[in-house]
Amino acid sequence: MNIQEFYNYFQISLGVADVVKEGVFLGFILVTLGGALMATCSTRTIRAIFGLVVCFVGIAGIYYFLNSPFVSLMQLMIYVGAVAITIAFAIMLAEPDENKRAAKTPPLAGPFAVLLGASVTWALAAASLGAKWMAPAIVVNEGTVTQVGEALLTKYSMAFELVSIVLLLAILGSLVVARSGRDKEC
Amino acid sequence: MSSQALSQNQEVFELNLGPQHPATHGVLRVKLVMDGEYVVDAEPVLGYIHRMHELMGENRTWAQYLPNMGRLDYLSALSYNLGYVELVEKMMGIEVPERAEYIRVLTTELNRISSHLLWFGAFVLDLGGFTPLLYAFDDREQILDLLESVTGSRLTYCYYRFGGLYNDVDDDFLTGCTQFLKRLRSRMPMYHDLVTGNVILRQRLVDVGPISAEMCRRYGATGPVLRGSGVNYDVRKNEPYSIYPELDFDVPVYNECDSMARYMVRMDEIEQSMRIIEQCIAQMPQGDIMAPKVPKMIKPEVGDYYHAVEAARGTFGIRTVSDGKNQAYRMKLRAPTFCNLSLFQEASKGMLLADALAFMGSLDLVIPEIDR
Amino acid sequence: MNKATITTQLRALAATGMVDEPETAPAPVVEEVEEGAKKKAAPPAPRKNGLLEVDPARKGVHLDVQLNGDQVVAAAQALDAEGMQLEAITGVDWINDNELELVYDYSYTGGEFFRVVVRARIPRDEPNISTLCDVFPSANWHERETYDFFGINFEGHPQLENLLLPEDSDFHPLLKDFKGC
Amino acid sequence: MDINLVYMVLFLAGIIGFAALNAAYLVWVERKGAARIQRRTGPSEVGFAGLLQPLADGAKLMSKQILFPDGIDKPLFMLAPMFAMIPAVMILVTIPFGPVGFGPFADFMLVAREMNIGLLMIFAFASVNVMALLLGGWSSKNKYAVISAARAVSQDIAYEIPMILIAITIVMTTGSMHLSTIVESQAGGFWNWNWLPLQGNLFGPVTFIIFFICSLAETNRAPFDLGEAESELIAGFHTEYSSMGFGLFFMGEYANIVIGAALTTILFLGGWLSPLPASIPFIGAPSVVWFLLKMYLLIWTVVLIRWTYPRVTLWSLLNLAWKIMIPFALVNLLGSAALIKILPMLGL
Amino acid sequence: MAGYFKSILTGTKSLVTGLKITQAEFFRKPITLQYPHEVLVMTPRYRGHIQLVKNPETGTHQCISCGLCQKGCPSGCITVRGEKREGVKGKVLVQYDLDFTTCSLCGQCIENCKPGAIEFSLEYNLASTRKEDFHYDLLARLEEQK
Amino acid sequence: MLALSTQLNTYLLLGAMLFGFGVFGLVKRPSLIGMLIAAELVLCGASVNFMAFNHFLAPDKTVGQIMTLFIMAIAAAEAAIAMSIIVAVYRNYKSVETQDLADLQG
Repeated sequence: MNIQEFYNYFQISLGVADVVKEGVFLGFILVTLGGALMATCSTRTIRAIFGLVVCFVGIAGIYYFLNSPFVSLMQLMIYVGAVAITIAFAIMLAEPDENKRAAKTPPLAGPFAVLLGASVTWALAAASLGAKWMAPAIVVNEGTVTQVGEALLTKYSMAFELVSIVLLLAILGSLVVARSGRDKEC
Repeated sequence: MSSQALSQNQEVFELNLGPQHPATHGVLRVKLVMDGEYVVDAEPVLGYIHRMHELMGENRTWAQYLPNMGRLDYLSALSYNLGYVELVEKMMGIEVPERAEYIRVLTTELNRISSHLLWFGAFVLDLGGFTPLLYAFDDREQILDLLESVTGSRLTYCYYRFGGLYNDVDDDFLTGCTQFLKRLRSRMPMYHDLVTGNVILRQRLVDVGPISAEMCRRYGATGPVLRGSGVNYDVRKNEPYSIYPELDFDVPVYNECDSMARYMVRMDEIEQSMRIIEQCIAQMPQGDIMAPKVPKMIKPEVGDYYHAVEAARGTFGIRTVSDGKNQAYRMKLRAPTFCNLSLFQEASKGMLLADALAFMGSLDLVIPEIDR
Repeated sequence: MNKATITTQLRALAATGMVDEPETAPAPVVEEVEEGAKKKAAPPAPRKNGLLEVDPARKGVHLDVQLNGDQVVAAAQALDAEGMQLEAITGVDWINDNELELVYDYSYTGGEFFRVVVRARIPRDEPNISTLCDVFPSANWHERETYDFFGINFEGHPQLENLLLPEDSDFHPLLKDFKGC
Repeated sequence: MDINLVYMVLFLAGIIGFAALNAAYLVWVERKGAARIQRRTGPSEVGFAGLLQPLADGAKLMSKQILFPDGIDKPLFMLAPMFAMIPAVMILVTIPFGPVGFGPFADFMLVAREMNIGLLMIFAFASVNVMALLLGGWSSKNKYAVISAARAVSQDIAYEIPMILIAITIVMTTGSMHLSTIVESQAGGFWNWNWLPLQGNLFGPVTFIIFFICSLAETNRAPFDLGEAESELIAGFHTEYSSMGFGLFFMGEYANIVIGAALTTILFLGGWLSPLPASIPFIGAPSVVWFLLKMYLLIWTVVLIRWTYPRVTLWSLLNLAWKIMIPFALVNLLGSAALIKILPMLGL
Repeated sequence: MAGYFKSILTGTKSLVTGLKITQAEFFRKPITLQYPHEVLVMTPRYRGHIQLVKNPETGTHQCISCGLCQKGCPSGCITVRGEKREGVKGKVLVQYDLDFTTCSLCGQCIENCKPGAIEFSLEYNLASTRKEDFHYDLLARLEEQK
Repeated sequence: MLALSTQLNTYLLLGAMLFGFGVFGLVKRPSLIGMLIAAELVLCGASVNFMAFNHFLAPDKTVGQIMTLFIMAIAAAEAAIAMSIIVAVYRNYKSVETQDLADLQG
């Protein structure tokens, strides 16, 4: 019995799979939004970071549903493994005690922020939902990992190189900025 | 500088290392002020197991005070026993038979080896290596078995008496010693291969925790700490007592002043102690083990006396003031690690936490002795 | 380290601080002891300032110097200049004379066997003496310990807190009138 | 996306069971092995040769009270151990353990759900694992835990770089991130495995050693256990954890060891392939037994290393990564890339 | 540059040496004693708590209740009480208590004892959760020995 | 049944909401770090939109993915630089609260 027979043996075509799939999708959306809410609204910075991580994980799931596991995994690796950790490090270095952080927010910032955020959301949603999107007439490729890789090295090689230069400069720049003013050389 | 003043200038936080901490080998507390991983200030806080041994010395007879000596530095108790009985013998003018002297030196050196072995294991444990500790314990157990067969106890020995010994050694013990030396000689290369040569260990010890000879002098550091700083000073050689002048041994001295030098001094001292023991076994005369005339009641002449011996951790000195009674008027115990630890605060400034702990391990602390 | 220099310096120091007539130096210490032994249990009378060269095989030290309380720093500086190290500081409570004695043990670790003990007596009612911390940093802990046990106040000490006893203890166990707690 | 539910669920259960069993019995192996290295007996009372000891320990651990110290961030404190365990399970899902190799199901691949970018998946989830240490250490409100978290994170980030660089070299020579393909490309006896420099991988054995050391560092194992350096930081990021919180961290650690060893096996030691040519009957057949054999051999090396060496300091650890491993990995990457171009030109 | 590679090589060599040693030790026999299953024989000089010596002829102790052991004890853990009885020369021992919790096993009592009435026992596996269990009535223990 | 995962609007709405959360956080957060976190959300919102269009509308399905990858790279660079600035600012002003940094506006 090879693996395909095994698959077929257990194949269930009752639509249960779809329900589960939708459930998982809904779960990812909730995780994303909940994480975003936590990232913006919690008073403790550590929780904000945690919310951000949760949000990133949710988005990674969403990408998976958008049929691009590669980007989904890159999302995990770069956002969770690098960006979130970097921010966490920034907090460790720059905010040793969180206790003193009280309601320093200016009094109008809260309502104003809610208003602004809501209106931006509404505008964007209205714009994108209201528009008539046309499905593509032809599909050139399916966007598999191989195709992405080929595109990166042919069509977008210039952008690719530029991004690598940007990253290099970012590393150098952050080194320079972070080291200046540190008296103890080590 | 107080920690408050510090924290205004620097990003610092306080960390309490101890009194219950795996690296302090006892109840020592170190108040650390840290800047990230760097130690800004490290203030040892003592006294968690202070037992006022000095006051006990003032309300016990000279003989009754003897067991206290095993409770100071429980790892090399016999050195302390030796220092105390020699002090009393000095005061009373008691001549000790030669056989007793040889046995005293033999057992003291055995005890020194066991102390250094335990230090070796515990030090490597401080650095994160667990296995050498148990290998060292294996060898140390042999010493403890040997000493137990003579003294009856395994750790807090009370074996020497004014004018001699509690009891004589037999041939079994001497052959046991010879066998043990043979065994340890075959084990030492293994220790050096496993630990001394290890590149990780060398990285952690070489150039870590430098103490200059001048710093040792200003802080009164003695023992392997001093000898690791290039000062050739050993009470056994420089202020000879007992039969050490008749024995041929070297004093290992290293000029690097770092933790590795202190490590090497102790490892070499094990070799030298083995040489001493061999000579003791070879030269041991027959005869009595107690001086013929030891006064029943010890009542030293009025005056004050000082005697120092080389314990495993440095110079152990006793200063006593006698008022002619059967109890001391004042008994001052000068503990070597007390002084050795006092330089920790200055020497550890600016070190990494891990290095500071390695450095602390290289000082070979025994807390009951510091707290007395 | 030069033994002769140390002896001369300390002798001069002891001589300048003398209030009474100088002790005939070198006073044979054995006599003093014998005298004390005759009286049996009576504690020895307070010594006068001066320098004694004693037998190290019997006493464990080479020089026994008694100074005034305000001269210990000068003595420490002289010994420091000669490369001696401070081994211990302790006190002795001479309650019958109503005095506290400070004992400073010095030794030489450079090779030769040489030990010096410096003593100073201070009144029991105002136990004040200046600190040696500026000369020998090792004095810091020794003085704190002596402060613990005897309540001697070391003037100028950077951190005169209890070292071995609990932080909140207000007793000094090695004073002879200490009755337990 | 055809999700075969039953298959998935069965295998997920299998993987979690495998992880838990491995964690439990690797503890036994570790304790027993350490004991024998140190001339002791080790666990011997519960069951034959102490074989039931892990179960007893687990039962004890579960019956313990969960302590929440004052001032902790409770939700994060509770979530952190799960963050340590979940990525490990997710990675195990994608690791192919090879065909059974014998019996009626000889060709049946033991893998839950292999992705064609499995290698990337492993690294992606491994980087999530770091968050667990960070959150656990930080939410504990314990200075030792915070120092430990900072150490563990900087260490993990530093060692991810050479690890990924070497993995990329392997991907380059193989031309795929599909783990099965990587294994199959090494077929034909042990001289074809990636740990020998016969396949365009410039410093074969060196990269193998570097990768292995990196996997040690990534899993916070001795001598790189700076995160829980017990003589400095007591227990590091899990100082404040008790009961199953601690248990999950513990299981996560051992699951990570399994993953590290499995990954090294796949990338360098030919996975489930026999070291002998497949033409030899029975022994030459690829089988999960070979995989487990290689994996546990590596795990034993990990255990042996832990009980042999002292711990490195943070600085020498980072120096090792930045001054030795990353240069080597980079040179290896460039050299291998050149080789891949040059070898076909020479007609090899 | 040569030093760089040399240090890497020597370092690796030292690490391999270490691994060889531990792996070799792994195959050797354990040296520990499985305590409750196997027990050690104590050396004759082992210092357990003190006990009264049984005179093989009379079957009783030899204590003359002089109290020298009590006086000599540094930690005052011995209580000896003897009383005058008619027809018996000297004092008769009626109580010999040892507070083992404070005993430091120094052996002063045994050295002070002129008739040699006390000795160290060889008992080492003493454990209890109660302090009172270590207040020994040595006379009663001597009875139990019979 | 309602198949959310196959409809473009779900993703667009999600992207818009993430963007909104980001803007909300940018205004509300009093500290630099909070603003950095919010900025990451804004970027994520944009990425989700790219990916959604890529999946549903693009003829060449690599474009959106590559765009998202570039956004990730930029986000990583941004985070690194922002972190170094935060550390530098903190070292000089002992605070990362935007209110305390008014003197930066010099």
